[in-house]
Amino acid sequence: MAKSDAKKKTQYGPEFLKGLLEGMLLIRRFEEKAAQMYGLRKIGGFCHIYIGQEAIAVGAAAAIDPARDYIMTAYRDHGHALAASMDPKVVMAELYGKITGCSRGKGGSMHLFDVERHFYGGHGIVGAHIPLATGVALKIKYRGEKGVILCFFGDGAVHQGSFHEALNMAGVWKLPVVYICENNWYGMGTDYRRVSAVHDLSSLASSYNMPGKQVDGMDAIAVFENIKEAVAAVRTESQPSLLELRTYRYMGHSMSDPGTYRTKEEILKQKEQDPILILKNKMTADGVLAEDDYQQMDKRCKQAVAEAVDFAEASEMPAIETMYEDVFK
Amino acid sequence: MAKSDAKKKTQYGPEFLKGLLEGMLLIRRFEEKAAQMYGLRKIGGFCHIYIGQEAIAVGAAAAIDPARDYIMTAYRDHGHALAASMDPKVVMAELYGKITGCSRGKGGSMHLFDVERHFYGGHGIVGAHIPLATGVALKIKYRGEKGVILCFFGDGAVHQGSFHEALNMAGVWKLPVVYICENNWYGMGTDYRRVSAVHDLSSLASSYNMPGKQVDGMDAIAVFENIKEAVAAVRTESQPSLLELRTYRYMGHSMSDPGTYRTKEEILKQKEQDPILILKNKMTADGVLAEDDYQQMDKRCKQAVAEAVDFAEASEMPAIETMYEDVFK
Amino acid sequence: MPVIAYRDALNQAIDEEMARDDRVFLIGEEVALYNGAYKVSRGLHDKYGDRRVIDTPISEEGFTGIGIGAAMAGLRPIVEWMTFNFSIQALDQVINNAAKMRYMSGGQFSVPIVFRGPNGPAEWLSSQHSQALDAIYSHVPGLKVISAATPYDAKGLLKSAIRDDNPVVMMEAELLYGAKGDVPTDEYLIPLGKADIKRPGREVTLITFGKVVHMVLAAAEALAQDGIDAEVIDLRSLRPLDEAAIVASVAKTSRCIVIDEGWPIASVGAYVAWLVSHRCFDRLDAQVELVTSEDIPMPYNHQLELAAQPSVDKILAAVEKVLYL
Amino acid sequence: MPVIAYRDALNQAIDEEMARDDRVFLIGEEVALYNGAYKVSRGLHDKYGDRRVIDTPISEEGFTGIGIGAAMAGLRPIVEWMTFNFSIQALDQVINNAAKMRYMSGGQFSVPIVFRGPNGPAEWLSSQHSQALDAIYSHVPGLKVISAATPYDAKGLLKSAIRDDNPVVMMEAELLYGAKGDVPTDEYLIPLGKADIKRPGREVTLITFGKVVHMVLAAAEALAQDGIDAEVIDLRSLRPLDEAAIVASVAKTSRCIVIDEGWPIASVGAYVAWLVSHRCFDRLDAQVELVTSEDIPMPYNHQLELAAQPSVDKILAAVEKVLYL
Ligand SMILES: Cc1ncc(C[n+]2csc(CCOP(=O)(O)OP(=O)(O)O)c2C)c(N)n1
Ligand SMILES: Cc1ncc(C[n+]2csc(CCOP(=O)(O)OP(=O)(O)O)c2C)c(N)n1
Ligand SMILES: [Mg+2]
Ligand SMILES: [Mg+2]
Repeated sequence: MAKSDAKKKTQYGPEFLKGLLEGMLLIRRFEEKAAQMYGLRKIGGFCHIYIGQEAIAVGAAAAIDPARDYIMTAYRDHGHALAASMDPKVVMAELYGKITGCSRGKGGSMHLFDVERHFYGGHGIVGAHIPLATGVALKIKYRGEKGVILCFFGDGAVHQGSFHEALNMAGVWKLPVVYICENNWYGMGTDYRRVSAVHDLSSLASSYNMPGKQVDGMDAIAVFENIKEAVAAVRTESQPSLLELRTYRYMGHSMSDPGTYRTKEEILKQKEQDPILILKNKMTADGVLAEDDYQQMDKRCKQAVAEAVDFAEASEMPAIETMYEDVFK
Repeated sequence: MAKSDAKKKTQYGPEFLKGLLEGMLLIRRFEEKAAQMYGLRKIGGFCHIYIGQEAIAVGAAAAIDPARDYIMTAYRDHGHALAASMDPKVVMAELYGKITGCSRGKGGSMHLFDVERHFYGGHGIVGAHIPLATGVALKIKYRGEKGVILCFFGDGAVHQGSFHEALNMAGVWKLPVVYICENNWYGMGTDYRRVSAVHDLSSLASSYNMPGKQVDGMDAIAVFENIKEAVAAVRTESQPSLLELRTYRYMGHSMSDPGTYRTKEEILKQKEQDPILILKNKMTADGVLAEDDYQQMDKRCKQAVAEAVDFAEASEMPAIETMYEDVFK
Repeated sequence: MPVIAYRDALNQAIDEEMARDDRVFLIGEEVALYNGAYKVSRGLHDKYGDRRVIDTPISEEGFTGIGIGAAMAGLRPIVEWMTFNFSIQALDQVINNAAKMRYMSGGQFSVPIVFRGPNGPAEWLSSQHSQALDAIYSHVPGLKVISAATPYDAKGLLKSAIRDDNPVVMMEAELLYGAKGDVPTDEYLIPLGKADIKRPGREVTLITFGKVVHMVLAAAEALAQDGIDAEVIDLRSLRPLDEAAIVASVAKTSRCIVIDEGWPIASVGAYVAWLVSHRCFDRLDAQVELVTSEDIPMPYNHQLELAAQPSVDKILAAVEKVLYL
Repeated sequence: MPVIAYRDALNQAIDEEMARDDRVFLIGEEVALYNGAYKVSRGLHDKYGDRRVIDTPISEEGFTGIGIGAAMAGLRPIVEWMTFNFSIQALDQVINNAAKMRYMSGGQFSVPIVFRGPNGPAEWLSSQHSQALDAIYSHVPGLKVISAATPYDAKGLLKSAIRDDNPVVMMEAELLYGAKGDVPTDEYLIPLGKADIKRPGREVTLITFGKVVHMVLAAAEALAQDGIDAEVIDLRSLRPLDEAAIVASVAKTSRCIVIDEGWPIASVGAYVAWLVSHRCFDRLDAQVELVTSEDIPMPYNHQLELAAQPSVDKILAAVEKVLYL
């Protein structure tokens, strides 16, 4: 695995780094609140919490240009939606199923969308959005645009035929897409090594004539740099690629998963590599972050999340007749 | 590509080599006749002729033990059926749609089957039989048997998700299967290099932790040896593998394809590598085949095919009520 | 008689059949170490081990096809789909291979396999995770399709399905897994292809299947309060259909409502409603009403989600129509 | 008026819409260099080049999903499936993505895409290659489904489908591609959702769609010889259905037969037959008859293959029943 050198002082300005840190913190606080509200039955169904993986969505979003680039992911999508700068209010309202939610209460946790912000969902069928993202890439190329789409999926998704079919076509047609496998070690209760014939998932790229690389997904800067590089290869050489971001999810697969398939020790050990702590410590060591800055930041995030909850609580339920809307244009 | 050394005198006895040669000739003569009968509208629908690829079915069948091993292939299946020693009569009768056909006139050209001879079809959906063959491999392992299944498919099939899903599971579970990609250069009208991100299809094996190898599919002995080796790896180490057999089909994709996507020159050039000629010349050079032997052999094959046609012609059509049979056991 | 949960009834069926026949095995996502996404396979991996309870990658098309191939070769797989929503990825294997293999091989191969898992809406799951796909499977000849409403039915039908020599698709329901009911300790089988009269009655026939049987029974109770005696027929088997039971009931009641939790067009319910209209043309005193889910994808919001599905009220409204109330 | 083949009518529709709108493109197996497995796209690659006429690998699920993603992003793809038999591999993309994207995004995304190709039996093709899958697609809300019987309809419907902002599934037929008919040179569109009376009549309504329209018209001719005046309704659009046209016809004739070349259970035909039974309950003088393919996989032998499908004789027999002859 390509480990970024944590010792080296970073070349990035404090504002940039603070942006990454606050982006991660916002997701962390949002997810904690979402989990809490799920417990209170304000939110229902499947709710997949992103805690532990924040560096990926945030580092990735920082590496693209939202005006011309796109993001698409699976059902564990709150983090990506927030990183794509969706308003926590409309996201929380969607989890509540309110009419003010981004998807008018029709999509819920797994189906966040924001067409304006180029956030293309929020998809529930494992692997099935990989062709969709590849189709967005086709559109970019078809139109002669300069954009790229980041397509996120889990370690479980690479065994879906759709992954292979899509990557082959992206390889043949040189489509502007970066495939980002968030390997959080488990697909539901399954250690990925039990279901994958190879354990280096980035190596699957070789079948599609694209570069593949493993990246430390706990280090927001490493994520940012590697995705930046992959995006540059798209923009300059039309070269798609596959990145495997090594990460870990702290909570169960979804809110209904007790997660007994892994030990407390394993989880505790993993938490030592917390993406927020890693960046915070680095910034502190580099002298660009005071504890007070961090506390302020955290306060802002908590505040934003509290406001999101208030907004969701105060919002109306969709009227029953709205169920007949949005079927056809 | 691993080219077998055509100069080297073979270690195999004349009877064995004659068996290979006659096996190929039988297929050649059968297919010529099938094409002719298709022209006379005795046979209908899609009819995929195997001419040019005979070394593969015959070399492969010689490398396994029909009592414990299995064969499964796609719709271009006449050659494999005959190589699995199905009676040309019941095969031809099936092409005619007669009740005496192996599938009682219900399957036709694409759906030959012989459960007794472990010939498991004859399948029409590209790639979709690859999981089936993998399931037969699971059964072999489940039962603690010593067998193996040879799973044949075309260069077009490797871009189907089912190929990847199945190979991954075979890799994880170490199933007794040898995947044999008959790369005859085209999937219908498409040069395989136009639709594949990589041009060495055997390299796809690396994603599934199995050995992959390119083999000269025009050389029956090379086919035999390489499949023998792959089968041995299954029997001794439970190691599945992927072989890419480089070959060429002489006729159109099916009887209705004029084949205008390739030049006459290309076809003529390829025919210089005729699998029957290659083996015949080698045997002649090695002094194990006289021209007269060959003529006798050819006569026998033509005779067998003529008898097959007579049998098919003389057989009854299935009674209309039989259409309600064979739905359920 | 022991009262057990639906999921445990399924578990018993699988366990007993695995004990009886070494060819029977279970394959699917999370069925082994995790004991099943909905705990239907609890304890089976402990008891039978890796060989017979097999965790797969998320490769529906692949492992479904592997099951079919193993069945062609003589095993008797039970393929668990985590939910039927994901089975669409494997549908080609079911339609083109499982359902047709016997036919196109002229009877040489049979495919003794069971495909099963939860089907239909649960709660708060939105469009991709809330689909009742009975219609799609029931459309296809070469398959048998069953749907159990109670723990008793679940066990008896699943055991028969496992012993059947043909591909059987069993539609369960997440919201039924916790439902409790009597299940005898002695072995029993419920034949495929037979409907069950869940409530006898004289005045109107309510035909349904699966999870909504309970809603229909509740509607029948409400009708009984109003002095209307409804017969509730649980089809149990959607393919083959028990036409005789359907016709016999409507011949008696002359009025019929079909309740199907799927979408209306090209549905099982619509077929049954036509069948009744056709076969009982001279007996019917009113048009056959059809109560289904709304013809829309499923919304996430729970109130909308409930409004999109059949309800006791919708059933009662349909009864009013056929009784000209 | 020029008389052209059905395949050329489709070709004209695609060509004209591609010329009109740069967002329209064609993608599928063999559509470009080979000019289409059934030559529907003849000449289009020459005219529009690699960018807009795209050959794919044999990856139905993949390229169908790519089309849907491109449509989400504002293009207007036409996805050609070499035949509908292979579309089952892509069905998850159609049902879970194309049909639901607009809904589950609360209206943010639309999916202006056409899925098309030959559907239903041709000749001598056996079970895996001879399936009429209208029922499966018509079951799904969020899709529009159309079926054209003539070159005129094919062109007018396909042009409307390409301009529609929603996913449209167009079922064609291999055996129709060579059929000839009048197609005006001036531009015209046929609205989706409207049925067409292919033959007006007073005594019995024959409702059908797609390839078998011609068989039904032949049956109507035979009936006319016997002095029976049949109305033939071609649905053209299976979703949404033109209920008004159906009801108006049966209100007039009081007798109805539905002919569907698919399997019977959970079919479009059965739904229409129920709909008529329901909405015209007081008008019907006889049960609604349903003529479909036999409920079996398709055999290869051509005589069996024909016997397994609807026929003029089967239609006439059904007419005899509803006329009590
Ligand atoms: C096709 C399909 N099969 C099964 C599921 C059920 N399911 C939802 S998430 C999941 C695990 C996915 O794991 P991974 O891809 O590693 O993503 P993660 O949840 O770890 O983010 C499964 C099996 C599904 N949604 N879609
Ligand atoms: C899923 C699917 N898509 C498309 C087809 C139509 N089709 C039949 S054969 C074929 C080409 C296959 O080429 P290849 O795998 O190279 O095999 P070959 O014909 O060369 O033996 C195609 C596209 C099909 N049968 N199944
Ligand atoms: Mg994971
Ligand atoms: Mg080929």
